[in-house]
This record gives sequence, structure tokens and C-alpha cells, in this order.
Amino acid sequence: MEKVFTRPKTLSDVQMAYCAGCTHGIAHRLVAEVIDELGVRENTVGVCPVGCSVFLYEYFECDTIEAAHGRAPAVATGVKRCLPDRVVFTYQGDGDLAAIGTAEIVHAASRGENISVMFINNAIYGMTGGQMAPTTMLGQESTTTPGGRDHARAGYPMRVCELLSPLEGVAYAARVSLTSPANVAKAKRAIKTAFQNQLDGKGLSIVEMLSTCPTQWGVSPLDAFRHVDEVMTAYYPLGVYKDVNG
Amino acid sequence: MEKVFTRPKTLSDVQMAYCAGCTHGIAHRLVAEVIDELGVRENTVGVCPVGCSVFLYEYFECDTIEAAHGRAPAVATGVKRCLPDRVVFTYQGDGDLAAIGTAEIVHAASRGENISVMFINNAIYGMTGGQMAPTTMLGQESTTTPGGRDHARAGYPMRVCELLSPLEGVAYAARVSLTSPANVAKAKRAIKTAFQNQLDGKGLSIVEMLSTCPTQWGVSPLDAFRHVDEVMTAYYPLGVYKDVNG
Amino acid sequence: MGKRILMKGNEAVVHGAIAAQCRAFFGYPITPQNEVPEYMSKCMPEVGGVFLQAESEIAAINMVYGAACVGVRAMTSSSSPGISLKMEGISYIAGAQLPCVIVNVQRGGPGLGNIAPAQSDYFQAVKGGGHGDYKLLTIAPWSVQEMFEHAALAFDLADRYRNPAMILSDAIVGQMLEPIEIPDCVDTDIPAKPWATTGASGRSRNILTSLYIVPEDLERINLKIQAKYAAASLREVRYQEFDVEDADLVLVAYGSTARICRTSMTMARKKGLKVGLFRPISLFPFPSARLAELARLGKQFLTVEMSAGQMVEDVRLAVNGVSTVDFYGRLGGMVPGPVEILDQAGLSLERMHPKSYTVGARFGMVGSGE
Amino acid sequence: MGKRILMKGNEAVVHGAIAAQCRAFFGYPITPQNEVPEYMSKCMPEVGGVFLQAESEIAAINMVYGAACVGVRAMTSSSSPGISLKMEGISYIAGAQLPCVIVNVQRGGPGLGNIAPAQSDYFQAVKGGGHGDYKLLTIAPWSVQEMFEHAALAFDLADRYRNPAMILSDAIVGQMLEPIEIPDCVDTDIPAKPWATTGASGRSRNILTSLYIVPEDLERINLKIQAKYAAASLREVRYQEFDVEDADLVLVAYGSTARICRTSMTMARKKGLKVGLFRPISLFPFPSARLAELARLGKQFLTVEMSAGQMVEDVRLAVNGVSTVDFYGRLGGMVPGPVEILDQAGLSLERMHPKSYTVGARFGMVGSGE
Amino acid sequence: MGRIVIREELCKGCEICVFFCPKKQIVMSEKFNSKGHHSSEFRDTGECNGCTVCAVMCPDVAIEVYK
Amino acid sequence: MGRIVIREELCKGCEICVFFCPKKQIVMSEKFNSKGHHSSEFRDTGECNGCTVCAVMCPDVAIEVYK
Amino acid sequence: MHEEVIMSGTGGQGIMIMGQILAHAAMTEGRHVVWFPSYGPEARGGTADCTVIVSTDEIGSPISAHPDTLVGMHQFLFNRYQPIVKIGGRLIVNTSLIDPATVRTDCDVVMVPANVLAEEIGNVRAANMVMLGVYVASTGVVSVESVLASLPEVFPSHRHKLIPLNESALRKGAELVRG
Amino acid sequence: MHEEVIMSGTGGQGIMIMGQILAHAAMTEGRHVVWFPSYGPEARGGTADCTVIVSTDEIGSPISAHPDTLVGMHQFLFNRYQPIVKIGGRLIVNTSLIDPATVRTDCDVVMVPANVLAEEIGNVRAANMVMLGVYVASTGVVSVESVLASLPEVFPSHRHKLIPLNESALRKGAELVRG
Ligand SMILES: Cc1ncc(C[n+]2csc(CCOP(=O)(O)OP(=O)(O)O)c2C)c(N)n1
Ligand SMILES: Cc1ncc(C[n+]2csc(CCOP(=O)(O)OP(=O)(O)O)c2C)c(N)n1
Ligand code: SF4
Ligand code: SF4
Ligand code: SF4
Ligand code: SF4
Ligand code: SF4
Ligand code: SF4
Ligand SMILES: [Mg+2]
Ligand SMILES: [Mg+2]
Repeated sequence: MEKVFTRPKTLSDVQMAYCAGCTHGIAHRLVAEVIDELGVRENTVGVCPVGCSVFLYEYFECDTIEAAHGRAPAVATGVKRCLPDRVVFTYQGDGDLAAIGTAEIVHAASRGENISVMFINNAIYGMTGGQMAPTTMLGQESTTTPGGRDHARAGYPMRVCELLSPLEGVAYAARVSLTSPANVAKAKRAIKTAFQNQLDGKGLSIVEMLSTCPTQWGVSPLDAFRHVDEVMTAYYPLGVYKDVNG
Repeated sequence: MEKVFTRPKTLSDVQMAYCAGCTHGIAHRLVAEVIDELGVRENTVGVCPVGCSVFLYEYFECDTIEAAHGRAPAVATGVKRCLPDRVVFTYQGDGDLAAIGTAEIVHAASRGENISVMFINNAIYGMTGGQMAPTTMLGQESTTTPGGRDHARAGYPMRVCELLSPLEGVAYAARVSLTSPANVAKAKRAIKTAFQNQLDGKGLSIVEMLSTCPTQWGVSPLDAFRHVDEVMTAYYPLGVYKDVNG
Repeated sequence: MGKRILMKGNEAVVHGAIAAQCRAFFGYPITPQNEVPEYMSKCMPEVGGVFLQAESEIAAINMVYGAACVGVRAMTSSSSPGISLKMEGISYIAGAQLPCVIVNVQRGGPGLGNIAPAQSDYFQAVKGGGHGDYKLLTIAPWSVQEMFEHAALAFDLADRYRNPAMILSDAIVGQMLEPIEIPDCVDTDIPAKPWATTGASGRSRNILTSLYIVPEDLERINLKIQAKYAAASLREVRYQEFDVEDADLVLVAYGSTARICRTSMTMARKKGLKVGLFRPISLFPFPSARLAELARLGKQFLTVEMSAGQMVEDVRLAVNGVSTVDFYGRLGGMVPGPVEILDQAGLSLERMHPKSYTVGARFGMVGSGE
Repeated sequence: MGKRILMKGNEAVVHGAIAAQCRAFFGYPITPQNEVPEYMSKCMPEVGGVFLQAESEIAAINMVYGAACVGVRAMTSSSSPGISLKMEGISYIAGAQLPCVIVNVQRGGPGLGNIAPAQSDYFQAVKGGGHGDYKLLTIAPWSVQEMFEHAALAFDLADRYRNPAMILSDAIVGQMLEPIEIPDCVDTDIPAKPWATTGASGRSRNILTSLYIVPEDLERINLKIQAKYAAASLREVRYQEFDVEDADLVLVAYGSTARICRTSMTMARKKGLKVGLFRPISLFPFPSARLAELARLGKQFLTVEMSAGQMVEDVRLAVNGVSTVDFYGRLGGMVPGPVEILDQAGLSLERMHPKSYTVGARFGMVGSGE
Repeated sequence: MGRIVIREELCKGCEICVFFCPKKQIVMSEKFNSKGHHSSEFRDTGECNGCTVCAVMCPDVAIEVYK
Repeated sequence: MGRIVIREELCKGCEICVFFCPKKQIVMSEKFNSKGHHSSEFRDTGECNGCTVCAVMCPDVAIEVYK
Repeated sequence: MHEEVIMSGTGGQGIMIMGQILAHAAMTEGRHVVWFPSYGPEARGGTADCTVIVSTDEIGSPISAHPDTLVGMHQFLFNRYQPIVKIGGRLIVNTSLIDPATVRTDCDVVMVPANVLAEEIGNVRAANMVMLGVYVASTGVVSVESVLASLPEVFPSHRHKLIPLNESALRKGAELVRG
Repeated sequence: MHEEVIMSGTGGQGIMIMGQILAHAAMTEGRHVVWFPSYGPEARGGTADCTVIVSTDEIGSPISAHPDTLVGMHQFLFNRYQPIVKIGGRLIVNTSLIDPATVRTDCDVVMVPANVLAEEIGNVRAANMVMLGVYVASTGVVSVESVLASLPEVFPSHRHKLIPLNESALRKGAELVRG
């Protein structure tokens, strides 16, 4: 028999420290596969966030930089401007990208930095123990929204693709999820587009992946997958929000 | 004869330190008139930016706070949350609001802070001597875009009303200009709506005023007015971008 | 007296703040202080106060600035990297002469570092991590009980001097559980705030700013601020001494390190070494005068910190060459053990008093980790 | 030798940086350093380097971090409030052990303050305004010529120690025009950077991080960093002395204040007062050993700063009680005049050497402003 | 019938009022004010209708209008 | 006809593969792995068609598929 | 009386609450007590340990450089902490996840197949309470009764339904010692 | 030779460039020279002043606490700086915007209706060059020729068309002194 599925080369052969059922792992694999398929591993610089995926640098067999919380797009800008022929991607959580890093992502997008942004929206701060993220759903419990998020007190969940798409510098913005084989396949296509756009010099591409956090949501992995499909997708519709390729 | 036009009470009777032909002065007057007309002067707290209008606090006869560069929406949030029955407004330039203060305005908007934001878009950093602002037009000369702004190097001009309107917490977003009696009248209506919304508890209202900076643009006051009408308005269309009042 | 309850330091500071009439909290999550915003999110609404998770530490400190402007007791809390982000805001608050409280539950640095206990933000806290000539009134609790009590103390200091106050804690004091006694009511002193920008109703307008474009004006404000610090240096010095009277060597340590030193001191005394402990509670103003006095009395010093040597500079400045000041520090989240400090004390004694002490063998019982 | 041209300090530092192979600049406007990004926006593209006006000081320092990661000589520049915003980023750069140069053209503080000259960010620069045990290799130019030369020096220091370096300037040095000589080529030493994250081609991956979650690991990194500082303290101390040999009183001042002191010193000598000048050029490492030596030789000191007293602490730590250290400072953008400093020197001499000096009347010619 | 008062000390001579007055009732003066600006001047030929356009457009709120 | 290999040491017992396998070829094991997790187990009843669904959905990339 | 114990394992094993229950019980018995946690970087699957110090005197250092007892729930941190336990100290070892062959012999050792025992009661997650039962019974630092009384105080109310299970586990552990 | 001059006025009067031209001329004459500006907060209409120090020796302080000369273009800053001018120093006063009655009498005073003179030449904006002409001619710090030669060096090239105007203004100022 022939091996028809194996770990991508860009993904180190070590156990990832994510919780059971956390889709950070799927997202990692997809990014690594795309890097493999495009043959750019030796040419790639990854910029890691602060968040559960801070350890991405231990899992990717390419050069990586650990950025300060929220600043990955600025760091990536520094890298890409100096080395325009390298493939530069950021990988950021919703706290990282949509809270503290708002200015950095908005301006990288507005400038049209030629980078690929992997955005993991799990509607929570995973690493720090389950506090509200900008994307936390209304009514969702978190350790800083006891009784559930109430917009009068804690504001509204932020839709990042919708926010960034109008900016001139954005080449591509898509929201995907990782909850079924079909969704994973779509996610991979989106990620590949985001990297291909960079190779083609099109500007900033962002792929928002609705992701699970069974631990901080306090549910089983399977229920977490269901929550993404049933609750999150309703507020965060999947789809391509912008594509300069038409 | 009867006095049919005089300085609003909320505007101090002192000379403003703006350059000749700078429409910061018109914007000030309109805000002061609205405060007078709504009778809220003694109930109002203004939050000043860093920028040419940093001295707003010397010109307004209401309580005022000087915020750090870009942070006026956060300061206003602190004030408004503690004193929900006060009228709180920020007055910010395009450097202040759309560059360094991006995260603060986006999140105040997303939270739906019940405040009124006066946004002066003059496509330049006035106070510091004419550097590029996020809203500087493509091709526009500034001291940091010699030869004119080129999007490949310096990114695209940012359209703030378009960026903020999709956010749930925004009640009202309008772009006006101050270049003719009709435009000034419209601007005043927009400002009044922004304040009235706050009195009605509707959330964040923003009025973007296209404004002149003859000094840093290096043109005469009249040419500056023309530049707003002929060049800026083409890229920054006037109009109401969002209005929860329908 | 209230009942004894088991509480984390991070929870105690919340209860202390609320008991001290703190009515606005703005924060952003960061380990090891997450319990502060988390408890605040529960407790603040119960007392009708404001809790808001800000989009960043920068937003949080500027929201505190806004709340302080309207006269409300306001607080924020973070840990090392998050505190660095607040530097501009803190300088503004000091410049505008506003009261507020900032809690730093220190962790290992520099950079992202780790989440283990450290004391390497001492300079940032007491010398001025932000720009300009300002100081933070800084106090360092060493127990859960003090995390509770220092909240009121910090707010009182802040209001008394119209200046931000910092509670400089660390991952040990913040994370540990101890039984504490919560009094039924907390003594606290909130002055009138006629300068607050609450709306110019029935009075002329109030302006709160740190901008004084004319150097003469800004110098005047600065001199006023310096005068406040001079006054605080006379009135607000706090420290604790243990067995210093007959001590040959005085350990100097603050916060959780002081607790560990206390154990080392007890061990030392058991072995007949004349070791005492001096624990600065207020880090600014620093208890320099008393240290100078002890130096004149012939005491030698060993400063122990979880840092590369920060507070030791203030000890040296106080002692000013009158006696010897040794230093022992652990870095990057490593916590010195009591025996390890005891060993250092032995070395210092030996060197300083070669006639009286020939310690020779170390006291360490097990090599590793110490 | 190049020709003499009239240049602002802020322009000179740009030319110096570019001559030193700086190929990336990220900045944000703030007075009084706007000429730096403005000249950079012109000059960088001419040499094929990167100029980008960032959306904020925070973005700028993190862009510098990115550029430094790939081995490019990168720089940012700002003034006091903007530097405060960079504190987290600077701590990260130090923690990840990356070279870069930060220019602070100091202005009056705290808060928004004003745009006049000041030296009140000394503590922030040399003690660590950010969190954790790091230091900035800090140098202080006092002329336009040095603004040019210190750029290369700062980059060399940064590369040599893989640590951020700061040029601590002020509104005087940044804004003034002086003739300078631009050499045809600048000596600079760029080491190989095998650690740079330029793509893992033909080698195993490089990782740049400041996260060391295990305290033992972070302590190891910290010890390595401290060892670098110890090495720099041996090798990179720089200072200048004027007439200290026979001086009874040595003025200690850096940057523009040192220039003013030099005029005061000349005046003093004319009046027969034995006054010298000691000018630290490197603020970290601080020339402590030499000051200690001067103290042992019986010199007394008067430290002059445009601050409430910051560098004077390092002078006192160096002198360690061996002789007297007086302080004179102006605040909030006020610049001390030469006669004013002369008066202070007279007072110090009188107090320190009551037998030799009875200065009596002050030297001031006109009261106001001094 | 209208009349305006230009508060010379507030005027910065930007000429905006001159441009906008539909009745051409405002001209630039020859005098400098204390800031060194030429200020504007009301011609007062009786044609001013008190429409307030000048005042509405004056960036320095230097004009009062009577009608 | 297919076959999968579950790398026990990488598996965290999340049961995602169990849920998604269209042929119900995966079950949870009774054993703990070294991290204290029950890992999943390939039943190998011959019905596995090597569709890779399990591998695609495994968050820990713990499954290899042969066909 | 002065007892210093380190409890160690991995995230999700309930290390923290085990220590907190002990601390609470000690407080109710009028002792001085400090509990101090140390978290690994990851929310789950990482390491977790806490220190509890119970004393009749005021407690100085909240950190134990040389604990009297180590409760080891998992091999990884057990390896790390075992060397610093006092000579003649006590090791309580979860043999479900720790290889007995790796255990020091110069200490009092109690081997407990805690996961297996907990599964017998119905939930592997109660393994921590089995270990706590063993610890309390073998050291006598606090009484088993105080520990049982502390359960409803320490567990948040939404987890009170788990108290009976935890009680059984505690008792099972205690009985193991008493024989 | 050591000359310290403060030039003061308001934003837009060309104070800074006036000082820079002097500094440039001094450099070409081989002197040590420092120019130092001080800006008001506002881009226009605010205050503006600069200090120029020209010396045969190395220059210490770039700040002049007691200038030899004050060139006053506007009343506001003139009032501020006049008191610190050395007794017996020199005041060059733009009487178009400074009230002669406010001028100190213990100095050499040159009254110049600079705005009027500049308008005569065709542009009030050249008032600064009239003043510079007066300054140079009355102090002799540098030659008028050096100043004229510096104009094209200091003016940015897009403003070179203004050089003839500025030359006339300079000459007019210089002639005023020479009579
Ligand atoms: C300046 C700063 N603030 C806060 C933190 C603490 N922190 C670490 S991760 C994180 C948020 C993580 O959430 P997210 O970005 O959504 O990533 P996730 O863990 O959910 O994948 C925070 C607030 C920090 N390290 N630095
Ligand atoms: C933290 C910080 N960065 C930079 C500055 C300098 N600064 C003052 S105003 C300003 C921008 C002004 O531009 P804008 O907001 O557009 O206002 P305008 O002057 O055009 O009205 C800047 C960058 C500052 N004061 N603080
Ligand atoms: S805490 Fe949430 S986001 Fe983080 S690893 Fe666990 S499941 Fe994933
Ligand atoms: S610089 Fe521009 S924005 Fe500022 S006052 Fe002058 S014209 Fe107005
Ligand atoms: S009121 Fe109308 S008519 Fe009269 S001067 Fe003004 S603009 Fe002209
Ligand atoms: S618009 Fe106002 S400031 Fe401008 S010229 Fe007319 S009166 Fe003067
Ligand atoms: S390859 Fe397909 S059939 Fe085989 S085990 Fe995996 S999911 Fe089931
Ligand atoms: S999906 Fe992966 S980690 Fe989850 S149980 Fe299956 S093999 Fe294990
Ligand atoms: Mg998240
Ligand atoms: Mg602007």
C-alpha cells in the first residue's frame, strides 16, 4: 500500500502542545502543506503571535520570529520590506489580531503589505485562560464576561473580514472553518490563494479561520466543532469577502 | 439692527492659533454652536487630541481633557462609562484618529461607546509640519512623501467612514466638508445629529470633516478650499454612511 | 473583624480596591494577573462600578486617565510587558497630576520572557519607565493580606499627592493563596476633587492637561510635582525591620523575596549568625534615611532580588559608601531558595567580618536547584 | 576628508546612519525630531534602503524588530512620549538579542510636556524603561558632528553586543545647525549574522524569540545578556575630560548641557576658579571607574542636567561617598545658562572648600531668565 | 439691509470672506493688525443684506452680522 | 482498501477521527498514553477505504493513511 | 509542625484544586498556610504543580526549595522535583503514570495506582483525590474530615455535583494508607 | 570675535532662514558657528526665534543667555528677549510691528520700518532680509557679500526665483546703515 496521507515536511515531527480537539493543529497542518506544495519552505519567514500558537516556531521547519502581542503585521512588514522576495506570513489569534493588534493589521492592510495573514478566530483568549476576545459571541460566557457577553457592557463581536475588505490594500479576504472535510478543503484553498497572491505581488491576503477552543469554551472537542458550525458561522458567515483575482 | 450672527457662547472670545484659512476654526464654531443649541455646555466634557487642535481646551468654555496622541476615544470611554449622563465628545485629526489611534477608535466604535467623535480629515499632519497622514491623497506631496504619495511605498489613503460604518456599535457616520455655506450647514446638521444621538443613547457617532491645511499643503486659503472640493471630495465622497435613525 | 478566608493575592487586591471605593477598572488579560480583571468583571458590577476589558493595555491606561479625570477612583492591572505599554499613559497621568492605581504583577523578562515570578521591573516602577521627571508612588506587598490592604493605601497615596501609585507585586504574591482577614470597613481618605472635569456646571471650566508649551510654565509644574515627591519622601516612607538591632548583616529585600529572606534569617539565627532583615514597603519614597542610619550603626547589607540588581542601587545610594552593600539575585523567573540566600549571607559575613565568621562549608542541603 | 557643510543634528544622524549602512528606517513624526524621518524619506530610497512612516511609534519599533531579524541595520527615531511607547518593543528586541538603533531627541515632560530641550529621559534610557533586566547601550552626542559619528558607533555597538543601542540626544543637539565634516567613508564593522531569519535555505531553521518559558532557560539567557553588559562595561566606556587635572570642582554633564558647562568652565577659569568638566559620552556603560578615581584624587563634583536629577545618581553610585556630589538642574524645557551654572559652581566650591573660595557675590549679570 | 463687524484683532487675512460674500462687500485692508496680518475690511456700500455667509465661512469667527 | 496508522504518542484522544470516519473504523482505546490520554485505535475490520477523512480532521496530525 | 509539599502533574489532572483543598482544610484547622501554583505555558497538556506549606508558625518563604513531601501524578514533573525532596522525605507516587523504577529509595515511598483506582470509582479525573486521601492519611497534616468538609467550600457551586465522587476517591486513598 | 544674536518674531516672518543665512555666511568665512531655533507650538502665527553664535573659537553653549544683539521682528518675543540683552548690546527693531516706545535705551538701537521697506521693494515677506542687511552691516560679523553668496546655498532650489528680491532687500537694509 502507498502512503496517501502524511505529515507535511514543513510541520516538525513533534507533538503540538494544543489541547485535545483544538483546531490550531489543523490550521498549522494546512499552512505547512501549502508551504510544501508551493516549494517555498526555504524561502519563508513565519511571524508568530502571542497566544496559544506562540509555539508555532517550534512546529514549523522554516525560519520564524516571535512577535510581541498584536504586532506580527508590523514585524512582518519589517521583514518583507527588507526582503521582498521572501514569503512572509503571520499567524495570529483573535486577541492578537483583533484586539491589541488592531492598528497594526488595519495599517498593514491599508498599505497593502504583500504578506499572508493567517487569522485564527476562536472567539476567546485561549492562552490566558478564557477571557473575552473582540470576537466573543454575544451571550457567550468567558472569564471576563460572567453571565455572557452583553453588548451594552462589552460591545459587539467584531467581524474582521468585513472590516478589512474595504481597505484598498487588501487583495484577498476569506472566512473559512475547519469543522468538516469539505470545510478543511476550502480552508486549504483559501490559504493557498493567500500565499499565491503574495508570490504574485498582489498585496495583503487574510484567511480568517473559525476555530475551536474546547478548553476555554468548557465543552468537548466534538461539541466545540458543533458550536462553530451552529453558532459562530451564523454571525461570522463563511465565504470570500474580497478577491482581486475576481 | 439686530445681531444675527455672533460667536457661540461655548467658544471662548480669544483668537485661535490656527493658520489663516484653516477650517479647524469653522469646525470649532460648529461644535460650539451645537453645544449651545442643545443647552449642554455645563454637562459636556470635551476630549482634545494631539494635533493642531490640541488647544481646543483653550477655546471651549466647557470642561476639557487633553488626551495622549490617538487615545481620545479611550479617554472618552473612561469618562463616559463613569458619568453616563454627561455629553462626551472627542475632536481628533487624521493622524490622531486614523494612524496612532486606530485601535482606540475602532474599538470604541465596535463597543458602541455612546460618544460623539469629531474627525478632522485634512490629509496631513498639520502640527508636526506636514508629514503624510493615513488620509494623504495618492500623489500628494508631504515632507515624508517627497515626490508625492506612492501607494507601493506608502500605502493607500484610508477612508475612515467606510471603515467604521460596518461596525455594529456605530450609530451614525457622515462625511462632510466645510468649503461652502451649504456644506457648512450640512456639517452642522451632522454634528447636531452626532450629539443628539448621544443624548438618545444610540452609540457612537462620527462626523468626518474634510478640512483645509493651507500651510502644510503650501497653498493659499482659497486654493485649499478648492483642493478639498476638487480633489479630496472625489476620493472621500461626502454623505451619510450610516444612520441608525434610518 | 471580618472572617478568615483563603484568597489569592490577585483576588485580594480586587477586594481591597473595591473596599477602598475604587469604582472603575480597565484592564487587559495577561498572566499572571488574569484573576484581577476576572474578579473585577464579577465584583465591579455588584457595586455599581465600571468594569471594562479594554482592547489593549494602552487603551486601558487611557481609560483610567479618563475615569481619573472625572474624580473616580480608577485602577488598572497588568504584568511586565503590559506595563511597558502603559509608560506613555502613566507619564501623562503624572504630568496632568491625576490619581490612579496601577498594579504590576511582575513576571520574567525581558521581552515575552515567561510567566514565572520576577522583580526586574523595579527600575521601571521607581525611576520612571516613562519619559520626563515623574515618579510612581510605589508600594510592594509581600502577602495576600497586604495585597488587600495596599489597595486602599495606594489609592490614598494617589489622591493625597494627585499622582499615580503603583502596587509592585509579582507572580508569587499575586498567585499564592493565603488566609486573609477582611475588615468590615476599610479606612480610606478620599479628598474633594474640585479639579475634576465633570461638566462646568456652576463653576468655570476645568482643564486637565500635561501640555505646557512655555518652558517656564512646564518648569513651574515640574517643580510643583517635585515638591510633592519631597513631601511624600518625608511622610510616606514605610518599611519593616526584623532583628536588625544586633545584626551584623542586614538582608534587604522587598515583596516575596523578603518573605524568603525572612526564612533565611530564621535559619541563620538558629545557626548563630547575626542576620537581620530590612524590608522596604514603600519603594518610592525609598527608606533611604533609615538605611543610612543603619549603615552608620555599622550594619553591613546584602540585598536580595529576583533581578540583576536594581533596588540595590537605591540601597547603595542610601548607604553612600558608609558600609558594604552586597547583592545576590536570581534572574528570569528563578526564585532564590531560603538556603541559597543563607549561603550568600554566610559568604557576606565571612568577607565583611572575617574575624567573627568563618562559615566555611555552605548550608545548602541539596545541591540542585539551589 | 569631505567638505564642511551646515547641517542640523537631526539631518546629521540620518547621514551618519546611511553612511554606516543603515538600510531600514521606520518612524513616526514627533517634534523635535521630524527632520529625521523627513530626511530619511529622501535619502533611504536613494541608497535602495527602506523608509516607511509607520502608523505609530509602536508599529515603528516592531518594524525595526522585523528588519533587525533579517540582519539589516535598522533604526527608528522619536522624542520622549514616542519613546515611551516603544518600551515594550525595546524590551523584546533586547530579549531576542537583536541589534538596532533608537534615537531619542528628548523634549520636556512628563506627559505631552512641550517641545523644548530636556534630559529627563536619562533613567528611561539607561535603567530600563521597559520591563526586565536589559540595558540600552546609550551614547550622548553633544554636537552635530557627533550626531553624524554616533550613528555608526551606535550601530557598531548594537551589532557587537546584539543589543539595541540608543542615541540620547535632545532638542538642542537635534535642532541646531553647525558646520560638519563628512568623511568620504565611514569606518563601521558589520559582523556576519548567521542567526538572521532570512529563510532556512541550506541550513536548519532559525528562530528569534524572547520567550523562554522554563525559568532555568530564561535565567541562562539573562546571564548571557548580563555578561554582554559586563563586557561592554569593560570595553565601551567613553568620556571626555576638560581641565580636570588641577580642578577642585569637576562639572559632570552630558549632551548639550555639557557644552553649556564648557562655557561656564571657561568663564570660571577666567575668574581663577579651578573648575573642570567631565563629560560622559557613553551613558551606559557609565564611566564610573574614572569618576571613582577622580573622587579618590580629591575632586568634588557638580552634576548639571536638564532634569530633576537623574544622571547624578550614577555619579553618586560611582563616587560612593568618597567625595561630594552636588546637583543643579533645570526642568520642563528650561535650559540653564552658562552664568547660571557658573554661579552654582561658585556655591559648590565655597561649600566644599570654604578656605580657598569665598565667592560671595554671584556672577550673574542679569537676573531674569537665569 | 445688513451690516457686519470684522473684529480686526481676530482676523488673519485669509480672504475667505472676501471670496464668499455674494455682494462683494468685503475687501482686504492695507493695514497690518498686531499679528502682522492684513485684515479684511467691510466696504459698507449699503448692499450688504446680512446674509451671514461671510461669518459662516470665516475660519476665525471674526465677523459679527447685524440685520 | 485502506489502512491507517495512529501515532499513539501524538494522539490526544479528542475523538474527532472517531466521529468523522465514514466507515466507523476508529474507536477509543482503553489504554493511556504517556500523557495520560486514552488514544484512539484503528479497528482494521477491512472496511477502511483510505479516504483520509480521519487524517484530514485530526487536529494533531497523528494519523497516516495507506491505500 | 511545619510541612512543605509539592504536588505535581500535568494540566487537567486537578493538581491545583488538590492543593487548594489541602490549604483550605489547614486553614480551618487554624494553621498558617500558603498555596502557590506554577503553571506550564499551555492551558492543557502542559505541566502543573503547586506548593502547599502548612505550619504552626508564620510562614516566610512561600516557595519550597526542599519539600518534605512530593505528590507525583505524572512522570515529567516528578523527575524534576524528586531530586529536591529532603532526604528521608516522603514520595507519594501515581504509578499509573510514573515508572516505579525511577523512584528514589532514600525516602518514604507510597505507591498508588491512582488512575486505576479512580476509574474503579467511576472517573479517572478523581485520581487527584485518591492521591490527596493518601497524602493526608499518611502525613496527618490535617484530618480527613477537614478535607471532606473543605470540598464544598473550594469547589465552585456548579461543580458540587461532583462532590460525592471526590469524597469516595478521598476515602479510598485514605483507606489505602490505613490498610 | 564672539557674537551672539537672537532673532525673534512670529511664525511666517522667515526668522529661521534669516538666521541660517547668517550661519552659512559665517561658515564660509571660516568661523565657528551654531544656529539654534525655538519654535512656538503653532505652525503659523505662533512665535519663532533663533539664536546664532559666531566665534573665532570653538563654541560651547549653543544657547545665549545674554546675547550681544537682538533682532526683533515682532513685539511679542521682543518683549521677552529684550531684557536679557547685554547692557551696551545692540537692538535691531522692526518698527513696523514693534512700538519704539518700548525699546531699552541702554543699548545701541537701530530702528527699521522693515515691513514698509520690504513692501517698497515689492513683498512684505522680504522684511527679514531687510533686517538681516541692517544686522550684518551694523555688526560686521560677516560681510554682506558672504551673505549674498549664501542665499542660493540656503534657499531650496524651488525658491531660487526669490533670490533677486531677497538680494535687494538685503542691500536695502545694509544701505540703511551705511547711509
Ligand atoms: C502586551 C501583552 N498583553 C497581554 C499578553 C497576554 N496574552 C498572551 S496571549 C493573549 C491572548 C491570546 O488570545 P488569542 O490571540 O485569541 O489567541 P488564542 O490563545 O486564543 O489562540 C494575551 C492577552 C501579552 N503576552 N502581552
Ligand atoms: C505619541 C506621540 N507621537 C507623536 C506625536 C507628535 N504629533 C503631534 S500632533 C501629530 C499629528 C497631527 O496630525 P493630525 O492628527 O492630522 O492633526 P492636525 O495637526 O493635522 O490637525 C503628531 C504626530 C505626539 N505628540 N505623541
Ligand atoms: S486553550 Fe483553546 S486555543 Fe489554546 S490550545 Fe487549548 S483549545 Fe486550543
Ligand atoms: S498647520 Fe494646517 S491644520 Fe494646523 S493650524 Fe495650520 S492650517 Fe490648520
Ligand atoms: S453678511 Fe452677506 S452680504 Fe453682508 S458682508 Fe457678509 S457675506 Fe457679504
Ligand atoms: S474670513 Fe475671517 S479671518 Fe479671513 S479675512 Fe475674512 S474676517 Fe479675516
Ligand atoms: S481513512 Fe477513511 S475510512 Fe479509513 S479510518 Fe480514516 S476516515 Fe475511516
Ligand atoms: S483525531 Fe487525532 S488526536 Fe483526536 S483521537 Fe483521533 S488520532 Fe487522536
Ligand atoms: Mg483566540
Ligand atoms: Mg491632520
